[in-house]
Amino acid sequence: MTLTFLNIFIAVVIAIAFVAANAAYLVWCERKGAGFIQRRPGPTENGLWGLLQPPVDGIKLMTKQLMIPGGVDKIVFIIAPVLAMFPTIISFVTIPFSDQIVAHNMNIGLLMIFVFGSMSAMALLMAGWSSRNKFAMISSVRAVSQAVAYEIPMLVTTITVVMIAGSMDLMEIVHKQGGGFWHWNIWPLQNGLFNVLMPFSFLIFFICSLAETNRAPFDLGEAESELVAGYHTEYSSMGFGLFFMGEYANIVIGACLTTILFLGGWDCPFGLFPGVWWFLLKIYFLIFTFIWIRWTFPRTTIYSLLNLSWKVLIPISLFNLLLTAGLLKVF
Amino acid sequence: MIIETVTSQLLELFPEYAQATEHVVEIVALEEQPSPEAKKGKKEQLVTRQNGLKNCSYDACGYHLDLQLSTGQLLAATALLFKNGFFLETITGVDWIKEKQLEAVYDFSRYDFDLCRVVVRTRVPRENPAIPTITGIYSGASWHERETHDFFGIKFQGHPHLIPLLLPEDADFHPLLKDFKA
Amino acid sequence: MTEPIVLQPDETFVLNVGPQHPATHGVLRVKMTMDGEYIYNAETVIGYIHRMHEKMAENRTYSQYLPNLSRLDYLSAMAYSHGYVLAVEKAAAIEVPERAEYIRAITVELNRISSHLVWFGAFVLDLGGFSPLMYAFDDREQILDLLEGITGSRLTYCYFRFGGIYNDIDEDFIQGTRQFIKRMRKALKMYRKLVTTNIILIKRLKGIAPVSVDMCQRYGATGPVARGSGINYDVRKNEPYSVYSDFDFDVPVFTECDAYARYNVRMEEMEQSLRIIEQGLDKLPDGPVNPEKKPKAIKLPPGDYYSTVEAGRGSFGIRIVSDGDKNPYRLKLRTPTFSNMHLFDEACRGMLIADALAFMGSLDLVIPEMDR
Amino acid sequence: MYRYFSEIFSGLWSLIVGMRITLVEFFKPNITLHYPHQTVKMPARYRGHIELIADEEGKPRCVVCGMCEKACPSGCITLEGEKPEGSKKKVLTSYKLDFTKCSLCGSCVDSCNFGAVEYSKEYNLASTRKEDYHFDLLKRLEDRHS
Repeated sequence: MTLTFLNIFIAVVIAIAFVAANAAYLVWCERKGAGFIQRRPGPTENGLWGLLQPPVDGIKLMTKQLMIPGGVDKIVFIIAPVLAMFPTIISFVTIPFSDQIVAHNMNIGLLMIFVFGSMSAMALLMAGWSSRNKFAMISSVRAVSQAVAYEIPMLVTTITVVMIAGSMDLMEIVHKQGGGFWHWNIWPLQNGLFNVLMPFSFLIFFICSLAETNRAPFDLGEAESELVAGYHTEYSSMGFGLFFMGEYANIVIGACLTTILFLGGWDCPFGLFPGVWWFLLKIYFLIFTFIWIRWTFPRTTIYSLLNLSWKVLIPISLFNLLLTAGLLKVF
Repeated sequence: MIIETVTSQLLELFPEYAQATEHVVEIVALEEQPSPEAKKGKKEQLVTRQNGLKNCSYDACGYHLDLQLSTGQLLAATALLFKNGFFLETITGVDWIKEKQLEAVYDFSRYDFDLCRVVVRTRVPRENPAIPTITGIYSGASWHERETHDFFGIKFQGHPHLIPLLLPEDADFHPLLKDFKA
Repeated sequence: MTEPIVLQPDETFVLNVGPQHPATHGVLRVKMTMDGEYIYNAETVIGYIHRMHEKMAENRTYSQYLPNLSRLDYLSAMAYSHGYVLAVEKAAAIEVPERAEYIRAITVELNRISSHLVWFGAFVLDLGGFSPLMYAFDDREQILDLLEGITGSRLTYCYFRFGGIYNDIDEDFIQGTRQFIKRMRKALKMYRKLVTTNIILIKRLKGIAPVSVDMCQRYGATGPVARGSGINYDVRKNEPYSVYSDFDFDVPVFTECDAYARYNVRMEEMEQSLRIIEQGLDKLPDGPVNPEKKPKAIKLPPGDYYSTVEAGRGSFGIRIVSDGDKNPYRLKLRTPTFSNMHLFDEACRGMLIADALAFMGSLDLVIPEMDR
Repeated sequence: MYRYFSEIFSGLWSLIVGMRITLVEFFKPNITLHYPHQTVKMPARYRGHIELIADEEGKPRCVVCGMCEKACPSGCITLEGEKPEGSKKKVLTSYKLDFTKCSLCGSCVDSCNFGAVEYSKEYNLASTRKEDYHFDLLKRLEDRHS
């Protein structure tokens, strides 16, 4: 028993370190990616290729004054950024990076991630509500309606995968997809099911994770040109820093989940060099796609976002759920 | 041609000339532009122009019809222009300090190829400059009138929101008046 | 698409957009009375960078006032200077050599493209897409380099003089412009693929912010705003000035009245401007660029003169009232954005804030020009 | 139904096309210039602030006619000259340019009939003090020729 707790403690520490390092260097990646897409070099001045930029930025953020504007709901205002960061770190505990590297595998790991994932929407709502700022307020309301709208197709597609695997254990889901490239859930061939809708399911899940993490083109919550900075308008110093890190940590979680559910986790495509790097390769490719998308498209509006969710994503994912259930019954 | 239609319609605003239009319509030809009065000096300029319609040379001054009228006729003329498909280019003022008058100038133009630019002017005494607003006809006149009010202090009677537009909210000066000293 | 909704006037709050707000591109303030995310009422407050250009005109000679014109609309400064020099030349009956007029037309059109490129980038940035801005600025940079090569400055050109231009163009400019035309055609194709046909952008702009013909007439909207509402009005065609009657170009008109139509008008306009520049370079006559006797101290005969040109944002009118002195007695600048922005208050009622800001972007605002 | 699906597919296609364009741009070389490390060469006609031109002896060509002073819209030029004993021409004794007011319009150069002023190519002008922009052009000319 104590061993398990120690295990979890160490895992959380490692997770925090992983998340912090990722968040910091994803900002660097984002800036470099944006730079190259826009044909400029991105950060270059600090260190080689600007690699020292993230620590410098971190120090800058930490040394700044933490401003609490007058008239805010202080308790909620302070809790919100913590709440934005904390659930994402917890979620890392159950994510399996490979056969061995997992902090604490649970048979309901998937459920747990979703439960903690929904909490970030609450953090945004709290931040927006407590800030006493109309822009923040509008932004947080947007963020919540967006989170609710996108939770549904995301869960429906997840259920499809869970039905195929027959388990909510993330390890189990990956194991079911073992055996090479064509066995991954993204392809229609897996497990002998000829479910042609699986690639679309993957796409739906990917879009939903974009929306869940408030990434462009679904970054309505912090729509810069409309709502200034959205829910974190009033935050300064590390309050802002935590939101920022939380956002990037969420991206990593989204990429991890997509990899586990659809891209076969750490499974190597053609039996080449099996190992944890395949997992990392896959999530970083997905993260690159996140960045790539962000710097390509304009932002949607709230109604086209909801239209997309309710009129396109939910019907298709529901249909896929039905189809998969039918196919599972037949084969 | 729109110029003829508008001319005949505008002339109805001046019933005293309705029969004898040739009294009102003077043709200012291009070669006459640097008129002999101009060279004689500014004294001649002080002769205030009578209200009426002037046909101008587009090549020389950039508009076809130049209509000066009393403040009472303004709304009728504007409504008439609106009906004929004119849009409001701008409203501005001129301070004729020697004549102790302020002039409001309205520019109208058309979107189609039947080119006709109409200038409508009306003069009011400097002590009590009041002109009826045309915002009821041209909603876009609102800002132009506010701007003219800012700069010249012309009060547009009936304007729904006559507060400073370009000047600070508490501005009580009118910078384009010739006797304005900063 | 927004469905018409019934707004509750007693459940509103006031949202103060600006004077410092990312979407206003300068210091413009819109007091929006909101019902949730819907705008119940809006009141635009302008004048934050009002500089009283018209009073300055009264205290300066005609030629001293020239630099002021490029400070009105810093993005298409050429067109405004053009309007001013044309007005004075018309009034003072100054002959302009043909070559000078051609060079004026070429530079004005180059400047129009650069202005539209900034609008394009900033508009897509308003909609949340960042990269097109950078691509647009890259292309614009070529124009600025070309214009810097002949005028000596990058933004606030003071290139036109009464009766001619400051300096003749050189072979480098002609070659560079020809290359730029080729490059720009390619770039426009890329923008069409990257942005114009993008489903997110189409969903975002189609049917948004209708501006009817009637509204245009009442507010005196001109330029791409009017042309996006199906009004075929372009001063270059309606009242051909300078040498524009020598060029063969189309006026893009879209009848959808929405933000997408206004977007398309400007994108098409860039292509038409390229056509004009190309023809201008082909037809460019030889000869002097300034009249033999440079007019020094300009005095206009007493009278009232009005002149219009098509600037980047619509028709720019200039009224000079002269009393025969060396300074203008009164000089009025009719700037297009002033009228175009005015209709925002009426048109944005019942719109979502996101759409209203997209609408504002589609009006292509340059605040210094509006405030003068 | 057909429209529903065709819209989805054409929409998706437009997104893919967009992503392909940005990916191509990703691998293209940079176009920016690293400003403090690299600088652009100013074109020959670049209009910086004005500078006096010297004649062969290193004296200013200026004849103190005051045309530039009159032409300047912002009144940033003040010049003084005096007639030395026995000379017909005036000699420039001070030529001050208040660069804080200058809008680089070039009216002064245009108005000069003696070719005595030109544009400098300086653009790296930054200071936190206003006085740094009150240029004494005569002194600058002497410094260049000494």
